[in-house]
Amino acid sequence: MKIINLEKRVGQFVLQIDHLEIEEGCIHGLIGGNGSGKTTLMKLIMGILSPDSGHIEYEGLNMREITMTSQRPYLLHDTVYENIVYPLKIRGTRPDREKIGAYLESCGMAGKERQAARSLSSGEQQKVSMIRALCFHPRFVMIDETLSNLDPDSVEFFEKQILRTREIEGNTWMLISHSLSHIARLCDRVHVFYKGKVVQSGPAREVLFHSEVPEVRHFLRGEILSESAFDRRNE
Amino acid sequence: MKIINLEKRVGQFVLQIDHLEIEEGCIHGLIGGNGSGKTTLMKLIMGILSPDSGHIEYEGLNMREITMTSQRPYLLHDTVYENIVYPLKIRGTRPDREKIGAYLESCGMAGKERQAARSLSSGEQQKVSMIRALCFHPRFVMIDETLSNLDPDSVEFFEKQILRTREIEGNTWMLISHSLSHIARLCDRVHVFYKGKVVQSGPAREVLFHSEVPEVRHFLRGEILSESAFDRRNE
Amino acid sequence: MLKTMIEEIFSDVGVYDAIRVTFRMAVTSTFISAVLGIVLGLALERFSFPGKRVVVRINRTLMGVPPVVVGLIVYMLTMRRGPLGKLELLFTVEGMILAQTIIITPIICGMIYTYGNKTAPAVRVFAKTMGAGKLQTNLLILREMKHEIYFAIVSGFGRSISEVGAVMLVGGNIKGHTRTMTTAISLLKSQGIFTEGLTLGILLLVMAFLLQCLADFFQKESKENENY
Amino acid sequence: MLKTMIEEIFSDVGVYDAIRVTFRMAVTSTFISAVLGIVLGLALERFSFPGKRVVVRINRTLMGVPPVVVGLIVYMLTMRRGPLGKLELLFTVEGMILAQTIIITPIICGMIYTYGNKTAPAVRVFAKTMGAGKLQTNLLILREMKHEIYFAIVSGFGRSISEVGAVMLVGGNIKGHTRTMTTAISLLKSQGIFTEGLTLGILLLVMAFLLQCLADFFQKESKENENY
Amino acid sequence: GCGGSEESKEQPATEDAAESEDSQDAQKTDESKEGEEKGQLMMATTTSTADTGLLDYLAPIFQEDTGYELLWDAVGTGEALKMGENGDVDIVLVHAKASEEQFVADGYGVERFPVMYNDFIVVGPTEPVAVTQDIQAVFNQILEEQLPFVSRGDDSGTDKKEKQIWEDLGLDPAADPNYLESGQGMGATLTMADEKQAYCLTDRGTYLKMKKDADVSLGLEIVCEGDANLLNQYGVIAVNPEKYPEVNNEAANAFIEWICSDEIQKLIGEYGVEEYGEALFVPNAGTDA
Ligand SMILES: Nc1ncnc2c1ncn2[C@@H]1O[C@H](COP(=O)(O)OP(=O)(O)OP(=O)(O)O)[C@@H](O)[C@H]1O
Ligand SMILES: Nc1ncnc2c1ncn2[C@@H]1O[C@H](COP(=O)(O)OP(=O)(O)OP(=O)(O)O)[C@@H](O)[C@H]1O
Ligand SMILES: [Mg+2]
Ligand SMILES: [Mg+2]
Repeated sequence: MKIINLEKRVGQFVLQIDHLEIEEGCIHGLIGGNGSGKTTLMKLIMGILSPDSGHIEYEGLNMREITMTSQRPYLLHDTVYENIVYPLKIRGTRPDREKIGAYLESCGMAGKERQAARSLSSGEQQKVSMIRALCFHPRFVMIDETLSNLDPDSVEFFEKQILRTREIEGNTWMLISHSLSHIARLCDRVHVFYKGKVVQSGPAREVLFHSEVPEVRHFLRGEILSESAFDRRNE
Repeated sequence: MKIINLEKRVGQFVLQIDHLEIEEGCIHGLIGGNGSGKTTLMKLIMGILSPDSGHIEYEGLNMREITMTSQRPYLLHDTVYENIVYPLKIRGTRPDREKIGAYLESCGMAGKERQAARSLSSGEQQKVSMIRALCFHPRFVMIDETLSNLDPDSVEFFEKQILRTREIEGNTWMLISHSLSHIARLCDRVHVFYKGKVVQSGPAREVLFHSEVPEVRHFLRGEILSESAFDRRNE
Repeated sequence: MLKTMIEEIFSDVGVYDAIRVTFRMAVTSTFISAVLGIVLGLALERFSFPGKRVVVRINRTLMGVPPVVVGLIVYMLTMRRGPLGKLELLFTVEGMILAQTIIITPIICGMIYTYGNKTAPAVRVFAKTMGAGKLQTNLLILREMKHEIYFAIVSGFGRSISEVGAVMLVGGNIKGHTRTMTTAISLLKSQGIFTEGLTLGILLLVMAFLLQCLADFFQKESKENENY
Repeated sequence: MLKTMIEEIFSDVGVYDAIRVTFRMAVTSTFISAVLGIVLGLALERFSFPGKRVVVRINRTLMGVPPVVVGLIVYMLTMRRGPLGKLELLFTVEGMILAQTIIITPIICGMIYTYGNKTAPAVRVFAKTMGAGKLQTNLLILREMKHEIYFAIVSGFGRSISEVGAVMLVGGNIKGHTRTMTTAISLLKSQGIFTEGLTLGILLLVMAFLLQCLADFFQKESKENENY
Repeated sequence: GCGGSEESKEQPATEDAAESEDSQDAQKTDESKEGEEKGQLMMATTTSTADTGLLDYLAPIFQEDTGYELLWDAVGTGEALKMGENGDVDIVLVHAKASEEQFVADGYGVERFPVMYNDFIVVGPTEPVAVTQDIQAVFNQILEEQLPFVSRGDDSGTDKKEKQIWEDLGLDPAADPNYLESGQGMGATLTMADEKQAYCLTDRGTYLKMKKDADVSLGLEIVCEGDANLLNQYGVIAVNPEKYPEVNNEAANAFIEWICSDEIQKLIGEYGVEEYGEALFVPNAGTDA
């Protein structure tokens, strides 16, 4: 996917991206300050917003194969199970009840299939939204902070799932997170946002550990990441 | 504040706390898996839920002096400024326009006073909700994950603010966070939740680094905290 | 049994027929208005266009259109010399349904628009992320607004069974044919037979209540327990 | 100028007085119903008690109470020999306002209850975290529901100006005193003066529209731009 | 009504042949079914004919006799004539002679036939107006003493009559501040007059019916009756088929012929005697009233 000369104004804010390449089959991390435009870019890709100028080249990707989980996931006024199977239902696919049960169990929500989704705790709601996105095998998945606020076991489970599906299906992932350790554990490429612009975009190692861009350096200073731990991650 | 024999059932879930002491003037951290009952406890303290049995001893604390920021903060259909001054207005206090401006600037939201609060990015919304809680000087503040999903600069700013007000006003704080580094940086005492029960409750160092409780050890295994960094925090 | 009892009490106004006509008219016109109102209301919420605010205001003004006026308009349309004269709708239940539909559609449309403003945008965004098509998106919006839609329909139905001005004019209050319970009440009233009119009114309300209990049974308005 | 023009067109039904009476009645009864309806609707939303579902259903049934029936009830209460006969409300605008209030209150109450179900619980939780008192909490709920409340009031007002059944019976359509625009239209209709009735109806709608434009001016229904 | 009567003879015959063994009851049902198939007669009439129950009483007899089903819309005289003018009804039965003649003159109606009359009376409290036959005395007193008076003010037959009387007497009712216009039908106007303890000009039929049937018994008494000025003539007019070919002219003619027949005229003269102690209408078909 290529983003070319994209410009979008919302209120006072302007998102402006001259050129951004989103390689297929990679896990991309978007980082940057609050209000720097990360979610706005995802919405543009998702077609929720339309750009003022410029365009996005989907390169054969069908809009139905793209999905996005939101920072505040929208849950249907229905049970957990109905929420998870919704994207399958509208595709006429038969849901695999057992697999969904297994997913729920793996992230500590065993037996909650029939609970009203909106009565779940907020972390549990995020998990439902993640499982919903995993179940229908989209080719391009955008995760907007849905992995934060989860307990460590669940984070581990979903990270494994993301890596596994990418392996098997070769699909593309795009994550927003303010936890740099998430980003460091998962991403192949990282794109750093600053006030509506992408100030750096490149391989994770380069951006996270060897950046020369002052905004990026300032942003990363908060959390001390260990490059040696990063090296070990693919073992 | 003391919590005595508290029991609350919501749906299938039961929160049961035999005895929990919340020392005044301390920063308390609540950690535990998703759906383990952290938010439910806060709601009980806030009086949003009422216990099925047992009670909470507020020890002279007026309900108007307690506040809580939510995981999904409720923002009025109004500007950022109106949102922040609401608790002041209902107390008949004159808001300090400059101070609010300074707060906003410190967390990267300079000049957004008049923007519609609900049009902010989700991180910015959390900041508004934090500033709103800081501005009216409550004696007991509960922060339910509102510090996650903020950029590093803002996290630093709010952490400093929390420590500073505690110093000056001697008020009590209670934080929920899934980021153990937050907890380690701020909290004096930590309470660990597991399936509706508090499995350990004690000084931060003891719980985070020397716990013997299997559930706590399992929970903490995900993130490797450095005790030496913890030692340095009060310097 | 009940039938004969009712007939005995209100023998001279043709009550049994009136009940039949009332519910036939109310159910049909509510159904048509619900379909039109929901489609128009959602479309109005969905699309932005110049003059939209004026359209919304006109919609809201039409919610208060006097039934007599609608009655007059429909009369003038459906009379033999009128443009729709060929359809022979005057003094028929179909004509009454037409008038009622004109009255109720703006009500349902206005309510759906107002509710939709709060609910639909988020659902639409969600549907997009799920890859739902246009039809599926709209079905999902209906599903997520089901309580509000049910309420709008109940309101429309209430308006429909209670109306008298338009129905009287277009239907003609013809005994056994176009007499409804409300026009029967009007007739009883004009004859000074107040208590019988009142009894008939209460009968109407009781039946509306029972119908609603029935509808509620399928609707299962479970108190949502959201975790804020 | 306009006044004399209008009077000339509709000289024989006393149009100018009818306009005055219509708006006096509609504004007053809508105001009273709004206050009652909002208080009752929010209270119904707030408190749980056994039989609440039935109360909600009764409320919804009463939204469809035929005006003629309300007219009959108020008539029988306020007539000379009725229990409220001493108040001399029959054939007065005050009596009409009473009848209208009975009709409109359930409508506003039902709408506020339905909207409130979606909005109020979250606001109430928030108000608690802010340390707001009971009154402040309720004011905040009103503020957060202002678009919906406005819509409910517009609906009630629309119902109020368009009503004819109850007003005719209780007010008596007395020229210059209790004749409203709708009862005047009815009268014109019964005289076979259809086009004039229609013109008066359109005049009524135009005035309702203008009134709404005025209200909208203060209401500033800015399209919320939420960031989902 | 030639075509119509041919049909009515033909069809029962076929039915009889097919189901000759049917009982008396069944035949009766069949016949009434026949009537429905034969067609409907749509009438616009005034509220008084409906409110007195006369049409409820006559309609089944009409159907039995001619096979047509009689449907009616009871509205104000003005509205009834308007419906005739628009060709939406087949026949009108009203009481406003001048308007009726105009209706015929304008070509909307074929011919006006007088059917029956009842009389107008003035009702009200017997204090201070004394019971009399002199309408002039009553109206004079009302105006002089500014007594409450409820007029229909709806341009109906009754209303026109009342206005006419005031005018004939050279009086202007507007001078009485207690003179009200109710803008409603006779029944509602009577109730209002009762409520307000006011005087009121009404037709006798509605008054008798209200006095007997209304829940709130009328406290109004007759204060003036029998003045030659107070006759209330009903006329029936078929809507002109030349103007509106769609109207059911056969049925209309059948109705006129039927209602003017001696037999039915007699029935009209008897209607109400049993219930109210006096007839509500006096038949006078064939006269030039
Ligand atoms: N109304 C309800 N009906 C049924 N179950 C409920 C309801 N409200 C809460 N629960 C359950 O109560 C449990 C505790 O919820 P709570 O919000 O306290 O969790 P939490 O510890 O704050 O979790 P998180 O870290 O995800 O925010 C959850 O399992 C949730 O599913
Ligand atoms: N409808 C709107 N009106 C005005 N400003 C808007 C609107 N929508 C978004 N914005 C602004 O656009 C900017 C970018 O928002 P966006 O949601 O993309 O941020 P983000 O990078 O996802 O931040 P976060 O980390 O807080 O989620 C924000 O400053 C926000 O205030
Ligand atoms: Mg975002
Ligand atoms: Mg929680």
